[in-house]
Amino acid sequence: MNGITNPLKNVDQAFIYIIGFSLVLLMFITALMIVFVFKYRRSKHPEPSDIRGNWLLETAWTIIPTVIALSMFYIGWSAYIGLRDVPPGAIEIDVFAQQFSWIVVYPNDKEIENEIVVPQGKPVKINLTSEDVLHSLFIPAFRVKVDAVKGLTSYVWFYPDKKGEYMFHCTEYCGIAHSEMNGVLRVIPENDYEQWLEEEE
Amino acid sequence: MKSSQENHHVMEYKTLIGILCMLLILTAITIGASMIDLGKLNVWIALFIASSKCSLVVLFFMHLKYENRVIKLSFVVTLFCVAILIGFIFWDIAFR
Amino acid sequence: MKTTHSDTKGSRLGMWLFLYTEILLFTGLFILYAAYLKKYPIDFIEGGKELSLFFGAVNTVILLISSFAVAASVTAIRKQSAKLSAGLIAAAVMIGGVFLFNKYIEWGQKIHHGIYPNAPDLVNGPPGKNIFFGLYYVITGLHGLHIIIGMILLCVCVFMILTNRIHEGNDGVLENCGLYWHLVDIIWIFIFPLLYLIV
Amino acid sequence: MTETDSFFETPAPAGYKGIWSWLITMDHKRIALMYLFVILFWFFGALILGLLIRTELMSVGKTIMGAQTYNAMFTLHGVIMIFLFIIPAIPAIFGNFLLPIQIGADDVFFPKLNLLSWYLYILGSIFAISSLFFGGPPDTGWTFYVPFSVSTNTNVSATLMAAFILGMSSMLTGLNFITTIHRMRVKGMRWLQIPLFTWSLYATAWVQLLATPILSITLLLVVFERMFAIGLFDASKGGDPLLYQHLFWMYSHPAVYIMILPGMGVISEIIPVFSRKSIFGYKAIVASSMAIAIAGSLVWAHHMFTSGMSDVAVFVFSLLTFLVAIPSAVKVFSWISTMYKGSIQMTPPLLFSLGFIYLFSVGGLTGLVLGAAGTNIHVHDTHFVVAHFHFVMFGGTGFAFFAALHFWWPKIFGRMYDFKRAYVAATMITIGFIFHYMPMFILGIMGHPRRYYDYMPRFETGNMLAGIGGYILITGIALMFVNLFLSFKNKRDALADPWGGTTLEWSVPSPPPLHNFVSPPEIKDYPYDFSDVVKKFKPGNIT
Repeated sequence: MNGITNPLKNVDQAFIYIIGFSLVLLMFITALMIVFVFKYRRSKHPEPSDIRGNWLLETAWTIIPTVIALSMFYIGWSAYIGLRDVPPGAIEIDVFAQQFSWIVVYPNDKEIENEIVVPQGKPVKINLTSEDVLHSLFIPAFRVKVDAVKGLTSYVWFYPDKKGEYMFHCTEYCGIAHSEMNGVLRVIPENDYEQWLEEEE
Repeated sequence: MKSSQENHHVMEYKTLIGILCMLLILTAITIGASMIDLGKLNVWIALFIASSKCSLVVLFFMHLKYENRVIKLSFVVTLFCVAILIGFIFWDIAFR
Repeated sequence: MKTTHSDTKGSRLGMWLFLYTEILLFTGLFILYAAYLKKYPIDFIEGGKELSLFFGAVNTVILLISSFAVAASVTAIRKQSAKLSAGLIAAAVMIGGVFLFNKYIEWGQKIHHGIYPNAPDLVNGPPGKNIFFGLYYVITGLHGLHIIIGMILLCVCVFMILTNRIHEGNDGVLENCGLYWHLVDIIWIFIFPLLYLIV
Repeated sequence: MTETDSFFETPAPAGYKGIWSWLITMDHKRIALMYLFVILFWFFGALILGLLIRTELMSVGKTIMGAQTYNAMFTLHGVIMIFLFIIPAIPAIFGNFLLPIQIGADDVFFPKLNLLSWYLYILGSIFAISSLFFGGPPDTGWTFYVPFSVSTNTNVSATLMAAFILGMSSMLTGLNFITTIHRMRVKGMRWLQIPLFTWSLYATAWVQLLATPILSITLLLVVFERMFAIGLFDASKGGDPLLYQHLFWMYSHPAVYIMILPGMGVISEIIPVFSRKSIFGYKAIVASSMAIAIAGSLVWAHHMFTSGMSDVAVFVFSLLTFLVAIPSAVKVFSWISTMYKGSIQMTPPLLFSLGFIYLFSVGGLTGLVLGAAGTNIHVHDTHFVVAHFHFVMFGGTGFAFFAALHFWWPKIFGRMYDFKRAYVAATMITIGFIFHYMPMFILGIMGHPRRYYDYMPRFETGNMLAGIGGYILITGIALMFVNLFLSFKNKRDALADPWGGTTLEWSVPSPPPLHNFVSPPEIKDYPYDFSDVVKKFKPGNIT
């Protein structure tokens, strides 16, 4: 499919990597804790040993987590790069956030509200800005999110490779109707898209 | 009551006047430097002179030079903290 | 009974710690200054030119002198000349008053020329200029507030010297108030070039 | 009246009776109890607010309140929990009470300042409540993000001033602690003989001192912005809203460590005592406290990965964030190793501590998901974040606070509580907690944004579960406090050293006398040397 890798795959892999490692570590810690509490309970083990530290062990458990943490950072960062590097030829759509709706403007000045329509199989870049307070555009299905700030244009890009309807939300608290500031992202076949783009409202 | 005689350093008037003169001279220099347009360098020169003046005040007027290690060290830590806060914000604004 | 400790080293440490918080307080403003200077270098230079170099320079000089006076008064009290010490502090307070008077005139002139927060000239003018004067008012205003607090502290010191509650051997209060006054001076040492001398 | 009479029986300052012997007292123990009293009041208030929020979310659409009320409630819940409960809880109550005793001093260095801090706390509280009655409670969220906090019509200024004043109170407490630790250690106590709880307070105090002023000035600027429309953060006047976020998190991220470090200190005291074994890696724990304090101040912008700041900043702050994880991990490993080959006695404080280790680990590990740039984007500002920081703040600091209450209750009040009820309460709290917050992780990954009054029907099951968990949690907390307060009725006097502790507070009577130490305390070479305790308590039994 025209050589574009969908960045969301890397994001999901990063999730699996980090959460997987964390679960293993958590189970290890919890198991040790429970075993110790039972094995060394006072009725069974009245004489404690006097161990005050172990240089080797302490060094090991400083260095190993550092390595793991850095690997997590690296995987997270490469997933992030994927979300930021817009492939050439992306469709650019301008979105203006305001209390409490999204105004979506297409290159041919077609304007719609609370709805983004994009063609299937083409990368899409959304340029986002705000008309008033902070907002944030969140499309869970594509793992993207960016704040809308007045006086600053930010962007997200995503690769809609499947047809369908996806929700998008405002995720930066913006006032009383913050939770109603949602919209629908429709991914439609490219031919339908061209036709739709030319339609008058 | 513990006595408070823990070796108070007494700055001589002469030293203080000397410091004041240096401060005034530095003030004159910084005003003079601002008359010459050196572009971005101006800000750095101004900051350098201000830091020198600040050091004089801190070291002599505020007796930091004669203070114990704790105060000296913590003052440096504070300056370091200030530098980090001002510096790190440029990770964002310089690359936006 | 609880021992009433007169550990001047300790109270001086406490004072220094307090001064650190003051330094960090102004750091917040200097961060904003740095960030906006980066964003609006031209407007900041324009703004700086509108400030009166005369008032800025005079205030710098007199604050330095007052700082000297306070430092000298600590020396005086340690050399057991309480009267001289009180006199020097009183002089520092008066200089503080002159500083505030200058500030008052300066602010007055600015406001008279239509430069004050949310003034139409500023709001409709270049954005950087509005920011510059916004910072100018906040920074100098907060600094002025510190001058007032410092003056009150120094007045207390004069009173305590004259009533012999500060004397040679018990000058912790004077020293700590002096530290505060020097800090206010230091902050001005940075404010002056950043606001008035920027080119 | 003798020297060994407890501080309850000895009015300070002498001659005053009743309420006045409290309100103008400069005794650190009395001030600690006054803090306990008001902090618990606020804790209960904010708990109820939290419960109401979750009740509202239990079903789709309006359940019990309107959107504006809901927004005000989560704001107040956040402000109260953070500024009035978590930040002062452990330092102001247990720090005030125990820090001087642990280092063998008779009070903090500036007793008057200590009292002033308490009054500032009260003044801050008054400001916080006043917004309820004048101009409507704030609806900005505890983060007060501009420009919304500037443009909203509710009384945000009062709350901002409250946070400003509370910041001063916390700053002065920190100042006091640092000076006390430097100047008032009993003769002969070297730095590496200071107990770990005091060490953690020392690290915390530096963060309080150096980070809080940044918040003060930031909040002040927002107040100015509201009053004079200066425009420093207003994009239409040239301001940059992102700078507010930078300044805000410069304090508020380090504040997370102000909240958690004392909690870690508490756990570092409790685990060795009930394992009857020296803490594993004393120096490493001290070093990690300081490392957390320093590194924690360098990572503030990881709250801003989606804010539109530069990618370079994302890189730097994400990298640094992962480095902060290391010292926390070191602590967890040290605590667990302390139990290895110990002689472990199960008690309520230990049970809470084990709960702390588990829940804090979950919180810390999910923090890695948030620290990694790629995954952060998806879960930022969703329920995932809500769950994460509640695991750290409530599962961490909250549990440490409960553990500290149970650990030092006999010391402070000289009364022992009932263990069985305490176990039941601790179990209920833990189970309720997990039920309450675990679903939120799932909801967050599914894409449920936070601060949402209403949501998609597919999120309903998770929210319902969370709500039920919340009720279990709060019942457990109620039971726990009832049990603690019942100890006053039981009249079971606690011994000076009911657990077999080694730090100095266990060498003074329970409750301690006014001047803490009747005779100068004896300093051990190593603060966690249990060899004497093992001999003394053979066979171990608790009164």
